Amino acid sequence: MSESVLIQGAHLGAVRGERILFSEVSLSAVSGEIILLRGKNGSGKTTLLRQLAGLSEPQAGRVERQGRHHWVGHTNGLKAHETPRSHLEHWAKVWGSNKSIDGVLEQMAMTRPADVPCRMLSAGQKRRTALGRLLLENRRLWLLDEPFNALDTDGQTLLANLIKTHIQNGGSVIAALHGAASVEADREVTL
Amino acid sequence: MSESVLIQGAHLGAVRGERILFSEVSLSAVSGEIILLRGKNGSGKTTLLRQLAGLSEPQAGRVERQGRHHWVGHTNGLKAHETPRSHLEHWAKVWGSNKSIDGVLEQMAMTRPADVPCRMLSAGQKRRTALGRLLLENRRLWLLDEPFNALDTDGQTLLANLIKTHIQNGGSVIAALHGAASVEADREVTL
Amino acid sequence: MISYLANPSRFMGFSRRAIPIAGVLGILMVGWSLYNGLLVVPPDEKQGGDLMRAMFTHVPSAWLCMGLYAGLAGSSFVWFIWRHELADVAARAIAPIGAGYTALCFVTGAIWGQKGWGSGWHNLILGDSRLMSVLILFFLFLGYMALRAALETRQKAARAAAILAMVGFINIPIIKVSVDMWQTTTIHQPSSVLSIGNSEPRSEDSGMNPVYLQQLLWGFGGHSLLAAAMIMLIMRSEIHDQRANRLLAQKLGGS
Amino acid sequence: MTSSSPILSAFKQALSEAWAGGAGLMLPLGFFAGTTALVPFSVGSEAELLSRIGPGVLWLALALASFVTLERVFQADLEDGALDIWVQEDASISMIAVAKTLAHWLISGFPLVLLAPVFAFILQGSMQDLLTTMLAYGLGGLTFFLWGGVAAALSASVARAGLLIALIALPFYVPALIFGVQTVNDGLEGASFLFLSASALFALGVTPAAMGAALRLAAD
Amino acid sequence: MTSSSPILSAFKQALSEAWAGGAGLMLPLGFFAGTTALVPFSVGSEAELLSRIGPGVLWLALALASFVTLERVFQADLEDGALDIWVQEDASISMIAVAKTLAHWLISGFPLVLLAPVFAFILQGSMQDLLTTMLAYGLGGLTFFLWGGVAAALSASVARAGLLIALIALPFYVPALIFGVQTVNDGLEGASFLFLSASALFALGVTPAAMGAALRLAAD
Ligand code: HEM
Ligand SMILES: Nc1ncnc2c1ncn2[C@@H]1O[C@H](COP(=O)(O)OP(=O)(O)OP(=O)(O)O)[C@@H](O)[C@H]1O
Ligand SMILES: Nc1ncnc2c1ncn2[C@@H]1O[C@H](COP(=O)(O)OP(=O)(O)OP(=O)(O)O)[C@@H](O)[C@H]1O
Ligand SMILES: [Mg+2]
Ligand SMILES: [Mg+2]
Repeated sequence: MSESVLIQGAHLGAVRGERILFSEVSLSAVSGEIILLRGKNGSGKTTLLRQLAGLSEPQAGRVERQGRHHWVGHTNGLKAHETPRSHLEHWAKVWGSNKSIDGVLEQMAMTRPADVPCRMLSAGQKRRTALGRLLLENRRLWLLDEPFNALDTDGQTLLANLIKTHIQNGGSVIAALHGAASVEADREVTL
Repeated sequence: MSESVLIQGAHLGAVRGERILFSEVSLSAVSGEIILLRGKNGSGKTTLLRQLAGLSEPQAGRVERQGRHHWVGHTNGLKAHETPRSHLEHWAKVWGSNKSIDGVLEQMAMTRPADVPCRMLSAGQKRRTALGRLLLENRRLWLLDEPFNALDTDGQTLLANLIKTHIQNGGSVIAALHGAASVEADREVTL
Repeated sequence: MISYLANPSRFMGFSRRAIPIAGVLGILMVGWSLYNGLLVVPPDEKQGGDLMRAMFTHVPSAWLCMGLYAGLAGSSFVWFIWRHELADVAARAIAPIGAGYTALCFVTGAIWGQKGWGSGWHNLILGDSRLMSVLILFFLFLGYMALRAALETRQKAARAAAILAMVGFINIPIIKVSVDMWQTTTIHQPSSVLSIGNSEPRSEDSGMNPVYLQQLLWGFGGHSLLAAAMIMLIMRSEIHDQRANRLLAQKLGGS
Repeated sequence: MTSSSPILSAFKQALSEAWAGGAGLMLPLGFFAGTTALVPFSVGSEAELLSRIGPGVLWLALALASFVTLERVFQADLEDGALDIWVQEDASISMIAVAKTLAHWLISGFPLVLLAPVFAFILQGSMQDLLTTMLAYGLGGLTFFLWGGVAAALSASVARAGLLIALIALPFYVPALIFGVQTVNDGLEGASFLFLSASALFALGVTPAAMGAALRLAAD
Repeated sequence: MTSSSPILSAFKQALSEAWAGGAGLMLPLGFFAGTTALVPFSVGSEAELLSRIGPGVLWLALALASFVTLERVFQADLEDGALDIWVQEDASISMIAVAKTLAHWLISGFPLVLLAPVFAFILQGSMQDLLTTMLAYGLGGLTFFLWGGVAAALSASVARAGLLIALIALPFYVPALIFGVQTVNDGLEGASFLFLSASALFALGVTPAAMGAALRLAAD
């Protein structure tokens, strides 16, 4: 695995129930690359992404990762009692990051609801909070599952710009997406 | 309230925390109309929709409804142990509907995962199951909160067609949406 | 009077003057009954000697804690039906005071019953139905406050707590009956202390010393005024806190 | 639309939910057996002592089962959005809530009635009046679950409501507990059986409205 | 990156979660007081009987508190996706799980240690050896919560795990229960205190790996 290959999955396969979701899927991401996972509902994008992230053990094949990555899945990972601020502070502390939380909140346009408990937030505000985690620490690989869901048009532009900047800085993104993408893919993997 | 006015909200207002989300919002839907709620994340679309549905008590103003409506919110209303089939059968029985469940499953392209417990379904499959409820009983008013979320392109076309058919049959839809709409709105309410 | 005060600003005006009056008067009356009760009236050897002087706090607080629960349920009902904001503020203020008087009733009862301390004191609480009812009342207050604290949206907390208070009130007669039944069929009681707390001095017609009765009534009146003053005080600070919200709601044209 | 069919469906849905929740009847049976088995360890195993406290322990286990079972019932409905759909039904949400509560009682509380003979034997309770004991556990458990349902509905929107539900429900459990214990002692002829039945009926009368109101509130 | 800061943050997060659950310390205190108050109703109020079973009842209340508290801890993490993020951390998920469990013990189990003097008094326990009693409740509760945490992690992906957790955890509670009860009787000098400490240490040593493995499994 060369220096700039951030992740490499080889011959991956997944079985659910009595169904082979996918098999012999190989993909790798080098720095500066955007890879989009495409496919119908239930085709296995989430499953593949979780295998790549190390959340789920592949039924076949293997995954090698270089360094750490960020994960934003279908669920946001927010606790009901947390506020956006306390959520970001918490993970910043876990990751030993010293990014300014206020800065991140501002960047995600979450200054106003920064201190409202997450269970009261709107769907898009929850998503923005979760995406804010991406900015807490520099990690070259981002694994995102339908990240544009629930975002308003401003939010979608915002995220597209974040991704572009991340790529320019030598990062890489693997994302599952439906419909027209707001970001240009270097490669698409269809399941 | 004339015969064809299906729902009428007058002077609605909502306060959350110390913030006025919206006030003096009035809207009504007559049969054959599509009304889209627009606005940024956290602007109050969900809140307004819940007031219209009678789920949440308006802090100001009042809502009058004519007959019953269908509701599909941000959450799908599926129980973890249910399968798509048992979910639809359950609500068909509650509503005294005798629609063919197999027909509905087929229409939503959910025949294959029809007997998989909902907690194992993919995000889009869950959404499709929830949308399947719309077909169980003829109700003229549909209240939908970001119904296109998590659907693949086929699913989005499918839902757009369902909505069009519903409108042609004299129904009405009030939906919160972000981005370009796959359906043409008769009116947009921006919060 | 109640409906007159239902307007928050009128209440603020009224309470500003009423609190000092009720507070001072209450303290004076309580002080008077305590002075007489502790120092002047003769001790009743049959009822625990000097320990029975706790009675002048115990009995008023026993009466009050039950009255306060009724008040809690009543204002919850008013709020639930008519949505008078003030009624909710009142309910919220009554709860800690009610819990406090329930605790006071216990402590003073314990002091009174001290004679049996050590050997069977706990049995006084666990074995006596009246005390058990008070204990349950205490848990009702506690549950009410815990529920309010757990739901942080004010409107939600108010509605949930009101439901709990009303349901609790309906259930009180049943609790009462059950606890009474339970006591009568409990097999044996170490009798000496209980017979005092339980039967003999219970009512005036069984010959309560009029000297005692008079001080009891002073104490009861004084504690009632004091409780009212404390409740209004809490209500005032509550209303101050909510001023921002109320202004918002008024701007919306809502109630 | 008839009004009984939604309630029946809610009952069936809750029944299959409770059943799916874990291994069917084995779980509640194991639970009662397990908690009861802990008792000798904690208070010592003298036969005389056990026989005196035995029935009481079963009552506590029943109360415990009701808390543990009900904690999630309405909270899950709130989180997954099912409550939203129920609240908009014509059928009153009160009846739905009662149906759900009864279904959970049937799965998690009723097994104690079936186990009563076994436990009566193990815990040295008297075997004479089994019918009485079973009736008492049945009615008492029903009452527990109904009041527990009110507490659960009230705290549905509280993230982790376990202890809160227990604290709120406790005062309401007292009558059924007292009358239940006495019924086991006095038999069906005693007044306590009447009172036990009355308190079950009372709970059946009062709790639906309270649960309904609480659930509407939780959805808001 | 040091390895202690994630664990500390997890501990703090869980602490504020447990605290947010409702009303801070009032809740566990009320819970213990309430469950204890139910006892005389169910077994009768004779002084001699109560004093014999009193400490045992507190042990049961402690076990109950651990079930009720832990039921949702990991399940909620699984549902809201927080578990996914934790599992991918460098810091071992085992340590995180232990930190969370300890935080919940501190809020929901430790208050019994503080209340021990009061309860010992009301329930007629001996007042002589308070320190012993408090230590026993502390160590015993810790052990209960750790094993309860394993059960909770194992059943995290089961929809309604309440009874299941109880059933899984019960066998593991027995040693701590036995030694705890004996420690209260025998005092700190007795062998049982040693055994109690040993079983707490053993739990501390074994449960992290078990919780970690169970949680990885739940996330998969
Ligand atoms: C913690 C312990 C106690 C509690 C919770 C308690 C509770 C109560 C309550 C609720 C009442 C009002 C009953 C009514 O008006 O019908 C009351 C009244 C009274 N209690 Fe206690 N009590 C306690 C201990 C005692 C003891 C130890 C004594 C005496 C030795 C005692 C003597 C009385 C008397 C004389 C009354 C007034 C009865 C009357 O109103 O006619 N109490 N107590
Ligand atoms: N036990 C099971 N039996 C049968 N099928 C299963 C089982 N568990 C999961 N599945 C199927 O596995 C698939 C999981 O798909 P996954 O969530 O990865 O889809 P996805 O591509 O992310 O879809 P979406 O676009 O809807 O998010 C689904 O089709 C689901 O029905
Ligand atoms: N207690 C509170 N204090 C302050 N703000 C609150 C409180 N509760 C809710 N809010 C705010 O109320 C708003 C609710 O908005 P709502 O969910 O209706 O938005 P929405 O238009 O549906 O957004 P989205 O497009 O993201 O779904 C959010 O902005 C939220 O932050
Ligand atoms: Mg997916
Ligand atoms: Mg919304």
